[in-house]
Amino acid sequence: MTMPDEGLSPVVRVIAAMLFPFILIFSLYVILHGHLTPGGGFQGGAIGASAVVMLIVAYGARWVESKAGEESVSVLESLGGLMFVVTGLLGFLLAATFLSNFLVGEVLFGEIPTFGSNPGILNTGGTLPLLNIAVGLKVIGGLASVVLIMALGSRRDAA
Amino acid sequence: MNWTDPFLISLAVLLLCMFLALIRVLLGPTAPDRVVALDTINTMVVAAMLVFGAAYREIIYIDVAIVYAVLSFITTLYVAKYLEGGSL
Amino acid sequence: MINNVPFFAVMLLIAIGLYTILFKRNLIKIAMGIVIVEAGVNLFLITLGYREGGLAPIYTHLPSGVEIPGGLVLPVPQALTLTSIVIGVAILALILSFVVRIYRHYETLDSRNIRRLKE
Amino acid sequence: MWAFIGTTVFCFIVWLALSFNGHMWANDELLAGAVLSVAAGVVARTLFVRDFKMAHPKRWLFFLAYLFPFFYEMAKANLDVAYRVVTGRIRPGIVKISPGLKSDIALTMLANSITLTPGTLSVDLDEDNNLYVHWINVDEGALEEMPRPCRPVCASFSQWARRVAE
Amino acid sequence: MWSELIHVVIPVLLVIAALVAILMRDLLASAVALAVMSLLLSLEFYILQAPDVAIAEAGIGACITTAILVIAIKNTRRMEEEA
Amino acid sequence: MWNLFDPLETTGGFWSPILWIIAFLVAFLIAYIIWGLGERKHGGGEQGKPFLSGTREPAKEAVHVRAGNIYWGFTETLHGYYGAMKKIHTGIVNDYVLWILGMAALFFVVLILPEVIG
Amino acid sequence: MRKIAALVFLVFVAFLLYGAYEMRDFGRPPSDMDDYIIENSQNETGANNAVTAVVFDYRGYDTLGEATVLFTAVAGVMAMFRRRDDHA
Amino acid sequence: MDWLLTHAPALLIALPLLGAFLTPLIDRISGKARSAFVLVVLAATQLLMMALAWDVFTQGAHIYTMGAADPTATVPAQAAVPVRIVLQVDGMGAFMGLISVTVSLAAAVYSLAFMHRESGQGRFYTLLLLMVVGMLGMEFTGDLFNLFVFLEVLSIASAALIAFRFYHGDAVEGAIKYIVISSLGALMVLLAVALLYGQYNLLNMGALASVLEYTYLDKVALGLLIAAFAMKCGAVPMHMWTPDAYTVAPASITAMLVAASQASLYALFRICFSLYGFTLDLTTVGIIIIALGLLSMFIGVTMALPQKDIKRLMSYHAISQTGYMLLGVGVGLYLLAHADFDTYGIRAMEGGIFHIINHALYKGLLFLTAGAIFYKVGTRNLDEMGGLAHSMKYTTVFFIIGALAIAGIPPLNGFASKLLIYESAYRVSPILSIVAMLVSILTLASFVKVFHSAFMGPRLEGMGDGREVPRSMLVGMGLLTAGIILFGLFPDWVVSNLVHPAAQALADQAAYIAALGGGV
Amino acid sequence: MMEWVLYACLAIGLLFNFLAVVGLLRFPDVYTRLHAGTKCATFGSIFLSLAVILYGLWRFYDGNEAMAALSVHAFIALVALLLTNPTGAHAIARAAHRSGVVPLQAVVDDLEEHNQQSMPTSQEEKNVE
Repeated sequence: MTMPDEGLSPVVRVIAAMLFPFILIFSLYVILHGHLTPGGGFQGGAIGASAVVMLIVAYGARWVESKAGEESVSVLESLGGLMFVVTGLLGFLLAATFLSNFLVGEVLFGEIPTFGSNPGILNTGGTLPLLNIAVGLKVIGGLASVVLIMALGSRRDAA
Repeated sequence: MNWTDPFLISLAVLLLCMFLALIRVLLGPTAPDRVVALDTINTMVVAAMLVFGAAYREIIYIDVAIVYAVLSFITTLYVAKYLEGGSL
Repeated sequence: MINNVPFFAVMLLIAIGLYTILFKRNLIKIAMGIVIVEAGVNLFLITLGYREGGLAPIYTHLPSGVEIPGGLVLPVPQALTLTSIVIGVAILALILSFVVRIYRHYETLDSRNIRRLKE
Repeated sequence: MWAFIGTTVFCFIVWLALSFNGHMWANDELLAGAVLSVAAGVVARTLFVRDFKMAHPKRWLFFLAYLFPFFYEMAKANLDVAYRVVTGRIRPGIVKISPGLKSDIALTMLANSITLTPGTLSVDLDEDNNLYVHWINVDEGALEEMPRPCRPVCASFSQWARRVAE
Repeated sequence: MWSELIHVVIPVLLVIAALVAILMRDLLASAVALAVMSLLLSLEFYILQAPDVAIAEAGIGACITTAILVIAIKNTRRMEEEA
Repeated sequence: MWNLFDPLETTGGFWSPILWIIAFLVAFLIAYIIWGLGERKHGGGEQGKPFLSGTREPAKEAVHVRAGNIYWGFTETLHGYYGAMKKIHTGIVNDYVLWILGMAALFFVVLILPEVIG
Repeated sequence: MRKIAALVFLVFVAFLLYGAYEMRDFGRPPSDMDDYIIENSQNETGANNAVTAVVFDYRGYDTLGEATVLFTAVAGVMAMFRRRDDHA
Repeated sequence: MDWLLTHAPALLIALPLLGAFLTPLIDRISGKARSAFVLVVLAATQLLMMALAWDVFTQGAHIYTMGAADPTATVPAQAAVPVRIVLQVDGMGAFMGLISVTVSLAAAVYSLAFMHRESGQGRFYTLLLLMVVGMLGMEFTGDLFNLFVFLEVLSIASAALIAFRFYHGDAVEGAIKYIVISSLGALMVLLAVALLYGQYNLLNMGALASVLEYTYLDKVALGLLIAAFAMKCGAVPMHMWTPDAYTVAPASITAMLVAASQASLYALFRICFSLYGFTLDLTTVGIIIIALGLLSMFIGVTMALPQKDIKRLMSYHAISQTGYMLLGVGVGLYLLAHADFDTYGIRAMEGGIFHIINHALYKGLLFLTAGAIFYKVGTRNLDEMGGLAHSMKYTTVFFIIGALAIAGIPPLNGFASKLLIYESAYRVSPILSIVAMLVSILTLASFVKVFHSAFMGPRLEGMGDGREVPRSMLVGMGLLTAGIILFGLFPDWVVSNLVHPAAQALADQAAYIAALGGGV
Repeated sequence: MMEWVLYACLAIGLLFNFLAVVGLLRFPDVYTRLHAGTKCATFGSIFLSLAVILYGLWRFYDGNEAMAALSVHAFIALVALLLTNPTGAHAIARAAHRSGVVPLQAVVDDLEEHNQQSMPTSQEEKNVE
């Protein structure tokens, strides 16, 4: 019986392909709704990275690398980090101090919710959604590339 | 009628079930046995999270259950991949 | 006494992790010990923030009639724990990549045999 | 292109379900959902949509119709397993069945249905699309025939799978 | 009353899972037990009203920790050496 | 702020490197002068060469004292001390952890026990 | 050697366990700082989730450091498994 | 300028961090651009740090509240306690920051040539910048949990750099020992933070200091913190990781590791002086620290004597020099509540703190020269060396200066700080000074050994190509040598302008609490 | 009325979960445990989540509009569970068979025969460590 060296059975592959967009959109939901519901940049990032991790096991690390190499994934991470620091720097360029929440009361994400229980409006939270997205990108890139590198690394030296 | 208590009792029973499954993790002679127990515990944890969220009438808690339902399966896949052999 | 059961569990978890680091010779086991200690400390932080009968400090769809702030648990320990969880996975990844490297060079994972550097 | 649109629509529907809060969706929610669905669609398009057979609405109707016999079988079989758990009377074995399905999706559906109905568990499938099923209580009659019969293992699931996804 | 009971039971389960994790000589089994521990830890976070942390622990503890542990075990060896 | 050359006050006196350098230079000068007053012609000719008792001079590389041999006597004298030290420095990571935990436990004992007893 | 190790371990753990005994009651924390955050986070940061408000606003600097930790670890792992074909 | 200085504490961390995030991106374009970028970032950091330090030493401490409407508003309007993270740069913090940045700059310049044969340099410089971030973060923060976070940044970056040359198996061995030990230490710190937080619901160090009651749990936390930080700074008997890690790291990184371990030393002093301060049982803790110092000094130097590996020998010296700092500051702590503190307790602290900067300079220099030897010879084993003075003249001179400075030979900086320590420790107990002097003599002896076996003697076969090391390595070493000579020639200027404010900042707990917004 | 439906759902769910662990402990080998473990538990969890969904709908009907979201989210969790659980069980069964775990008390094993025809020595090789 010829067994593919990488990846798992077709059943798992089909299910993984079906779950992948679902996990992705769920992770984006968790990231973007970080200031309303449980979740945020880290959690959503970890979930999104898990989607990639699932592909690594279902289709093999080579396959994932051929779609998105570790270098390009780590660019995502650098961009996330830059976004965070730049948002922090904007904090004292536009307002008072580093990392201050300069968007509260502005147009984008600026509304202030009513005190106490409320259904949650997406357009609130000041810089928090931006930072959530930054950290989310960073964590997706970071964790996915860690697993990818560790899965690939073993073969790299053997060659 | 207050529905907190019935849900919490269900949770307690689920915890008992988890304890029994944990015994299988301890005993399981081979690795697949342990993974089966892990899967069972995982399913129960998802159920427990749903039940607990309902007990406290917190809608937003259910997200955690979704995360677990989706993600713990990846653990299973990794161990399965290891047992199957072949490179990752 | 019975009130402190979670604290005791935390300390026991930390003790189990330390036991692993102290007495197990396998490097991956040592890494697992660090994970367990990490889990214990995280749980400790969360138990510190729990307020009896409290709900999570999230206002979205909060059930009506919850007292603020008395009816909500403390948010700061949760934030600290988030940070510490991610730090834990970062350390674990680094340790495991070292372990893989060590195995290439030493063909063993026994810490008693990994001692080219001594004295 | 169509793959991208299909994935995006799927993502958008999931987003709407997730961000539903009892009222109508707010505009910003819809906008964010659209943008993020497009992003997810770009990333996942080649994986999610391989071919366009599943785009036909007839298949979805069949799928919905399939759920009822499936659930009935599942409940029935669960009681059976409950009986076996309590009494411990089992006669396990791995049998090979040839459902005659070709597409991956149909096979996946069949395999998962077999797995979900307790009493049977799909173990492996080979390149000729034969399923190997672990059966907790092997039927005497099934042992005799050499191309094993599908019927006792998976009821009428294979026909349903063919109708839905083949 | 029930919530107190739950607050007592889950920590005990957690400790048992950790003990199982360190007692195994098979590292793969240890990794599985560690995943169980992380699962229970997440449930405990959840019940201590910290869903944020529970999600993080779910994503990281259940998926990524086990994944990298399995990869590391695959690249090294599965059994612990004799004592 | 800019009084760069002030001496450094210590508890029992002061320390000024500039003064020290001046003193050092003066002493050096005196020594040099004394050296210059001496016999210039000494040391030349046959007397200046080393007496080798007939054997050939070994190559310079061979007589270079290697690092492992320096202070051999010192380590040999403190044999017991170095033996104990070698026993402590095992190079095993578990032992390193043990030392840390041991010191932490010791600190606990030292910090807490006096109050418990006293 | 193992006996000494066991003794040290037991002493250390004994102090920790006594610490757990000395700890204040479970579920009744002092809460000066946190009450301020719970009451004011919605007005100051506009976020419904106080935990996110703490993570990204009140203690955003920690989060920056923590993102840095992850970045560092990824850089470290990449350095560990880098290709070395251009090295003599 | 004023605006820049106000935001300098945050900028000083943001700048290298931004550099670290950008380095991998620039590295994809060109290697040269990346090196230039890293140097520019470090130089800018250095300039900013000097400006900030100038301001701190002349005007007083800086406070920076992260994310608040006003940088100096540590306590929000309606609250009773500080809520946000506060950065606090006082004399001690600025002093330590200067050391870290200077050593890092020298190490980066040195690395340009030293690492040019390696692959993955983009990662190397990223990690180097992250180490700078970690050190500065630890030194500036006024928040306990933040201290833990930056401790982890520092540990992880250091560990990755130690293992950077993973193709030598022992490099990874040193790194894994380091990371296991330091993550355990960090977890102990986190546990201590949690214990303190659980009791007082505070994380700000100043506010904590004002309400601390020194209960049982506080003592447990204190024990954990002292053990963890003393381990991280390499005090005997928790020093075993130090030689392992220092030996196998690339030389420039070893120089930075010295600065990194001093950041942990700083944290130890902060915990003892500023967080616990007068609530402590000062005698006991003072004696603990003095004992650690004595042990470190003695065991470090005696273990150094018989070593054959040049970097391992120097690492043991690093331990023994750490002992001097612990001794000096420990004497200060011992005398803190005493009437004699103002006469010689403060002098001892000045000696200890002055020794920190001296040690960073000359030990950094010595490690760099050891790296230069390794670069040329390809071995660290002293037995195989000899006659290097024939070919490497500048390196020899630098080595002599460094060795004389570490041994405390008069006109150089090591002598000044050691003199301060000897004299004031003598007042406490003559034994302390005697041991310190003995250690100094043994230090000289072991460096004579290194000098003799590596540089003296005839030209040996296979000892390099008979040429001096590349220029950028010389520049890196020269930078540190200049510092040594300057500090040696003008000790009083340094002590009265840099060291005394730093010591004062440590000793004055009330000012610290007031600055951080505690005790309201 | 509604209460009793919920009680029934909870009771069935808990019963099947309990049966699952009993089966997990009683059955002799991996495959039979998989039957009990993952799938009885899945069936039980379906009923438990059905209880939660019904509870949410009930509250929604009573006038608490937001509780509809509870139902929707619980439904998504249920679907995710139904997709992942059988797949995981399949993956584990396949891996167990490939790593050489023999089904105990088996009356027939077609897969083993198939493997032996195509690749006679594969099982021994795969079973190292």
